[in-house]
Amino acid sequence: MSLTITLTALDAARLLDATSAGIVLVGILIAGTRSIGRAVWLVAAQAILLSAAIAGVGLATHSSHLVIGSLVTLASRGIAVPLAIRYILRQSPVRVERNPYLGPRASLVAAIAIVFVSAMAIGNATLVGSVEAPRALPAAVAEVLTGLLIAMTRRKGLSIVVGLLVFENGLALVAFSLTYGMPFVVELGATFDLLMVVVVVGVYARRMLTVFGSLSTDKLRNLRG
Amino acid sequence: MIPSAAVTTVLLAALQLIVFVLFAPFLTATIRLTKARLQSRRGPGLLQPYRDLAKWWGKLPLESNASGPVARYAPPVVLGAILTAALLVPEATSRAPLLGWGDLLVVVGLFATARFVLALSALDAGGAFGGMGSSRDVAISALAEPGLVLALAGAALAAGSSDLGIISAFGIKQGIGLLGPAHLLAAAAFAIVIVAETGHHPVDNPDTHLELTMIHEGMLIEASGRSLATLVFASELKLVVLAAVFSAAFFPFGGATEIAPGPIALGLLLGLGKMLIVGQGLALLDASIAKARIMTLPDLLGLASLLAIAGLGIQVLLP
Amino acid sequence: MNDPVVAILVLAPAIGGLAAWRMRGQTVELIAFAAYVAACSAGVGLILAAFQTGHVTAFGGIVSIDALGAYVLALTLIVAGLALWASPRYIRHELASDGLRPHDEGHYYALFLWFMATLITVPIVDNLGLLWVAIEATTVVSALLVGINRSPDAIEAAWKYLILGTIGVGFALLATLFAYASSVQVLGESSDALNWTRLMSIAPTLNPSLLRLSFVFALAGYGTKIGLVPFHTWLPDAHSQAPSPVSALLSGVSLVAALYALIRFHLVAVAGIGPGFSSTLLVAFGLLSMAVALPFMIRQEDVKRLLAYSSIEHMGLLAVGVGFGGPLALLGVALHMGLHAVTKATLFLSAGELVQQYGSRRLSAIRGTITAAPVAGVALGGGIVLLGGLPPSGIFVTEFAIVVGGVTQGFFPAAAATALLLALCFVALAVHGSRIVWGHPGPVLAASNFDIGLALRLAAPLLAVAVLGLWTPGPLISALESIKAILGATGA
Amino acid sequence: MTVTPDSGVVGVLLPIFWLAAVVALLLAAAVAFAPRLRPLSPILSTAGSALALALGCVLIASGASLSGSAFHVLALSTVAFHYDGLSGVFLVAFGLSSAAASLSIVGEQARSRPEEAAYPLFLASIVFVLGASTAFSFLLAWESMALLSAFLIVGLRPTRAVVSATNLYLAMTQVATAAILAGFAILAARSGGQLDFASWHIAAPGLGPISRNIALALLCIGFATKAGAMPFHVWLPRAHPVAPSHVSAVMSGAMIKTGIYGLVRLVVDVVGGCPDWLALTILGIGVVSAVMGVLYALMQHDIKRLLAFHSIENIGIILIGLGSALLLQAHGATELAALALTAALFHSINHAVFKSLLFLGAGAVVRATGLHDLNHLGGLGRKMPATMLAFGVGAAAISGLPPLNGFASEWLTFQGLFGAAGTAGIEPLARFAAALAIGGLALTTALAVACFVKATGVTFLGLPRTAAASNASETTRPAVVAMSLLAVTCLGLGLAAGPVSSALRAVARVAFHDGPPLVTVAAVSAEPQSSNVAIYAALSVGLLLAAAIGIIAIASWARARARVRRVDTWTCGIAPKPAFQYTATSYAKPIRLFFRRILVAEREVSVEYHPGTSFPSSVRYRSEITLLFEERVLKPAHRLSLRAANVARKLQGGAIQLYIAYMVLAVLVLLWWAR
Repeated sequence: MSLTITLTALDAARLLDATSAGIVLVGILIAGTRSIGRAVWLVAAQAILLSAAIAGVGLATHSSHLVIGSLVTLASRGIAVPLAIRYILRQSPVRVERNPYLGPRASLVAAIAIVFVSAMAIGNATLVGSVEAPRALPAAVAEVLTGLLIAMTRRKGLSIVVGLLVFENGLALVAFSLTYGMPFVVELGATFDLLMVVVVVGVYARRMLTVFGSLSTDKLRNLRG
Repeated sequence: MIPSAAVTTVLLAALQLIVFVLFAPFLTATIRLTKARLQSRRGPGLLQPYRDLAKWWGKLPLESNASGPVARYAPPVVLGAILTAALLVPEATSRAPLLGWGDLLVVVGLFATARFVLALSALDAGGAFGGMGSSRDVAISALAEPGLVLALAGAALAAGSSDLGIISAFGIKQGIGLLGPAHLLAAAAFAIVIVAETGHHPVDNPDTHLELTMIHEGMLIEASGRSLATLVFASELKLVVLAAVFSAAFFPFGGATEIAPGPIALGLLLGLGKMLIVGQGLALLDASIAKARIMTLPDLLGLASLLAIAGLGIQVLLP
Repeated sequence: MNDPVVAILVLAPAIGGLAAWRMRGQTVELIAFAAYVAACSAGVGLILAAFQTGHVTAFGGIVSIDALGAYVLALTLIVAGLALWASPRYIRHELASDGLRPHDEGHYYALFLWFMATLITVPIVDNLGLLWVAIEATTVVSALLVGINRSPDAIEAAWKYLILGTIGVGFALLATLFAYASSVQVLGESSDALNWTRLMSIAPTLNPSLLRLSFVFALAGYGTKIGLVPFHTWLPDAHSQAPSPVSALLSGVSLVAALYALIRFHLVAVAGIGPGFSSTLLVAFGLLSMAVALPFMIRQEDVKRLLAYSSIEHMGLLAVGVGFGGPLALLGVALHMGLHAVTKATLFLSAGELVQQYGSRRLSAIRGTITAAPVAGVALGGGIVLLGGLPPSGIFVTEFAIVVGGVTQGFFPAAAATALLLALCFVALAVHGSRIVWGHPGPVLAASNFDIGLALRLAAPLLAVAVLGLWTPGPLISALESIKAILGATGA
Repeated sequence: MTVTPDSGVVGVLLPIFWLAAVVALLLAAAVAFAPRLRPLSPILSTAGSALALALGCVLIASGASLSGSAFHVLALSTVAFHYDGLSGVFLVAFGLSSAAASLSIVGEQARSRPEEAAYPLFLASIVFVLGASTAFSFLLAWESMALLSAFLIVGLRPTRAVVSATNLYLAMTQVATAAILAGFAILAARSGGQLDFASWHIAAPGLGPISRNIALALLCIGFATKAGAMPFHVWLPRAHPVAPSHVSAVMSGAMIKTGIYGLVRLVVDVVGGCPDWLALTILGIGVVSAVMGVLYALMQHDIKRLLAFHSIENIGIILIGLGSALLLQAHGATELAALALTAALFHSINHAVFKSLLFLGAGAVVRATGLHDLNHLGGLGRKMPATMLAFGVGAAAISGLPPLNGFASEWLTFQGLFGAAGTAGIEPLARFAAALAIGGLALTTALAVACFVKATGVTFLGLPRTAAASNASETTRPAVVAMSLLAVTCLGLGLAAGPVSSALRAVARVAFHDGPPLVTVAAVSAEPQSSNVAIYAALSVGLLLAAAIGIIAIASWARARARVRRVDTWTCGIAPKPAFQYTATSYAKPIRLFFRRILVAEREVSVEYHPGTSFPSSVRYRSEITLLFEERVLKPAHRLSLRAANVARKLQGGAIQLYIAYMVLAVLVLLWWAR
């Protein structure tokens, strides 16, 4: 091939650190936005950053399955999933998170707080990973928590899905920052599952629209006790 | 020569049977007489109860249309039970005539049998007064029973046996030292119980014939002829037996400890004397205080139980 | 070589599902049964082999079936069989009463078969990662089944199931990651670093803090699928809204499958850092689950929710039993898994029957079944009695074993609490049961036409449970013994 | 099966009796479903019960024991049994009551085939309970017994009241079983995981005080509930009246005794005694159950409910005996302890006899009139003389009147209390408590007399109060035979009190592990203190009493019979009406007033007048007493728990965000815990 990039493992680690920082930043922005559409694009951005990091490390360590993995991530998390969500979103009358349990500013603050907390918590935890990327794991945990925060505090079904996706990105980052990812089969399976989840979300989103006329979870309070 | 155990038993039993049977109406007579005198009446002669019994025994029996075999055969059972009890109580001697046949609980049990059958028979005729008397009688004896047993239990625990013979022998052996506070409390409790069990003031009026006030008499209201005689005699005998139990358990002094004519005669006289005293006490009560409302009886009879419990407490907790 | 057999086992239902998607009526039922029979025959072979040789492997170690796996596989096949047998009657009724739309029939059987395929995959894979994938797959497929009739409640239940299930299984992924990380430290980047057998072999050398994290997340993640409080919130919704045969499969098998996964992590944890940590957590969460299920069972208006909460209770009991450890309790756990699966499946099937006949789920409506719907009604009553562990029920034996075993392991307060909670939960269930059976019958929608098939598939499992309470056949004993050996491999 | 000591004929008899009994009962269950053989079922049940009775007698008389095991489930043996003298005692109680009960339904059909089949199985389950030798087999039989009895109560087509009664029964028995299970678990754990009573007994001395106390307390709660002792009695007066009479007879006569059996087996035999506090607690429970039981019984006018409360009373009496026995044994007074235990065992048998008799009598009355309410009965004696006679004997026996059996065992109970109050070794306060118990027992017997005069008199004597009562007719012949047999047994056990109690005493000594039994004297006799003796020569007293009664009866009626004149009952000159009679309610009124502090009674009197006049046309009087424990403790607790459940259900609020929050919170807590 014509173009040859040479990266040392250390550079890869730095790259990972950098990207994970970026991912955290995007996560905070997601927490802070009202518009679901923008949130979806930001999620896509996270995925792209992630895949970039994976690709970098893959090139650095000359492990082909990481490179392929990054492509898979890009295709699935970066492109397919956001497009699917957009598609669903376009059918829903309301595309803005009107009155969440936790307002945008508040959740912005909360997300930042989460980052600091997890940084402090993981920073001094004795978690001996095989990767020398000190910022990656805290960032990943922060993402996981941010995702959950979003899922917890939004009313619109799709906002919750967005939270779910952030959560998933966080998980992927954890996987990557701990061990440079899982065995390839598992990665594939996981990605496949994620896609399936999104498909099913689509199915039910449509049914909710037909039955309830909206994607608001306020309608989904009937089953109690 | 020392007679064999069986012979002694038979002789003593026969003696006690005869004495009690003959003495029972007399005791009642003395009570009536004293009561009359205290109420400044002349009152009937001492033989009146005997005449009554003879008269009823000779009369033609009447039975209610409603009543059946229960009413007819209850009186023999009542009297039979009390007669049997009579032979289990020491009187002239420190031992009961029927040595080793039964203890104070058996005596109490036989009384219960008599009461059960009598109360049952009172319901047979289907009248209002029988039910009234029966209902009140069982209720009152239910209140009296704990006092009765607890009082005797005090004596029994002191003697270390519930056998009346052993109790009275123990008492005789103790002599005057027997009369400790616990003992006297128990005796007082028992005295109250006697009043209730034999139907004297303030619990019941033995001479009333006003239906609404009757308790014991109410149960007899449908009885006639020999049944009436039997039942009346049974109640007279019951008083004698209770008095005997009282003296045997609490004031056994003078009872003959060895089987010989002299001591037995003495013990017999003393025993009858004690009974007369008990009788006079009852007469005094009848004359001096009025019959209490039935609703106040729990206080009186509860008092009996409390006295007995206090006695037991002293006996067990501060020996 | 086992590979083709395993392939049939998994692929038969998968392909059958594809074939069934667009079919209807007799044909689809035929396809489904054919697929089931194929998978079943393959499965039986593997199960027997696994129990005889103790261990069956295929596809170069990716697939490895030990006694425990074989047992769960057997349960899956049995319960799936019952549910599939019950499906035609159920679906026809739904179609007749417009509960389902015509083309849903094919979708139902297809999804059913795929659900079955995923469930089958769970106990046979050795790689914890693939195990996770399989379990996530069960969530996705069954979520579609839960909402197959488009009623608002069904959609709500399915939505919650999907979201909560995904989050939970996400935690399970973290668990897998930490396990992987810990083993990578020892083995380096090797493909079998996530294989359970491998992990067990190197467990003592693994990093304890990573193992602790791993188990905690496994508890949270697979606990969600098991229905351990407080991760259980989706369960009563999904199990009550799903079509009854699916409810049977969910309550009977998928919970056990998740428990199976959790047990694998528990065993690794025990082997790595000793029994104290994970056992305590299991006992605590098990008790919590039983305690929280109780009030919901006392006051309940929905018959299927009632059964769902009783499933939570029994999963709690199983967790407690696993936590106790020790020969007696583990033997009890092993048997209880199966008995609960069968009994609860039967209960859901009979409940579904009643729901269809009364046209309502409300306990206040389903009354006097002994006159109105004798077969299903009596089955429900009998099932409740058996589930409550009254003789002659095998569950009596297992509960006895778990409680006594627990005390002998030194868990007296926990075991006493378990006994009390079991009694109370049974009382709650029995009170509802007595009203169902003897209450004053309300309006009945469809008169119960006596169906011999129905009677058979409701009576046979209960009969089996009853027989197992008095006598255990030798082969089963040996099977349970080997399972106990695995469960107690490194336990107390 | 093995018999130890395998002594010739006994070694042959025991297994044969056992097998025959079990087979007969199982057959009885089977034939219930056979179309033509169905009538055989009660007969087979009778035979099985009789065989169990025989087995029990042989076990007591020979002192041998029969043990064996079969059917394993997991590692646990389903049927593992060891019948010894103690089992024998309760087998006798069971056999007497169930044989009579089964006999009484010969020629009748149960409400349905399943119930017909469940009845013999229920009997069999009791037989298994009484012999079970391992925790598992015991609980298996125990639970089967609970389930089958519940089914027999509820039947196939119950009313709402019956269902709720059954639910209450099931609920209490399940919780009780949980307690027993926990207690067993402790004993098993402390004996290295062994599950059989024998090894528990061996390990018992090693029990630490804490685990010993906890285990004993749990077991006592569990068994006391089954026995129906207060305050665990609530299920009993609801369940017994609604069951068919023959079932009530067995439940009251035999099933609740299994609770007593469990107490004796575990506390006395296996654990080998208990600390003072527990002995005194049992004594106290006994006194409370006895007194309150009979008081509540007095206030009832449903005949079967009345009898049910009397079961509580008699269980109380039995517990008094057991409690004093444990107290005495804890202080080394083994002779007296054995005596007190003898009292408990003897009374268990006696209660089985007369309570079954009374329930069968009540059943006959209900069958003849269709009425439960005493206030609607009356004058039945004329129509059903045999029933009246049998019922009367039973009533006299349960009231503890000599020379019948009830008196003998109560006499022994009294002796045990005297012993406990008089034994110097025991703490004064405990002795005082025993002394007080004497008063309680006396009160109980006196109240029992009142209650059964009421029950018998209002039912059988006087004038019939309703048409149904006046059209009654004598019950079926088998029932009459069964009741007469029981009545004879009452008298027989009463007169043979001496030998019987000696035999039971041997059993009691073995249960206490006191080595070889005493040489026994041919009279009920006790040694309140070793030097002195109290004796009740039952036979002699009985004969003397009979003689006295006979003579007087002949004297007063031999020639008078012909000349009796019949007149109306005296009612102040008006023609007597049934309404003039005392009813059950009015009969018990004085006692209700005397004990008004305890029986918080509410009464309502409603008078209707002839229009425009002040002459009453009808007066109705209703009075209900308050069952304190039920009203003041149980119902509030129930309401509270329901309310609590409602609050708890808010957890499942429906909002998915809330659910996610639960998960996150839990995970964070877990992480914090795991770090």
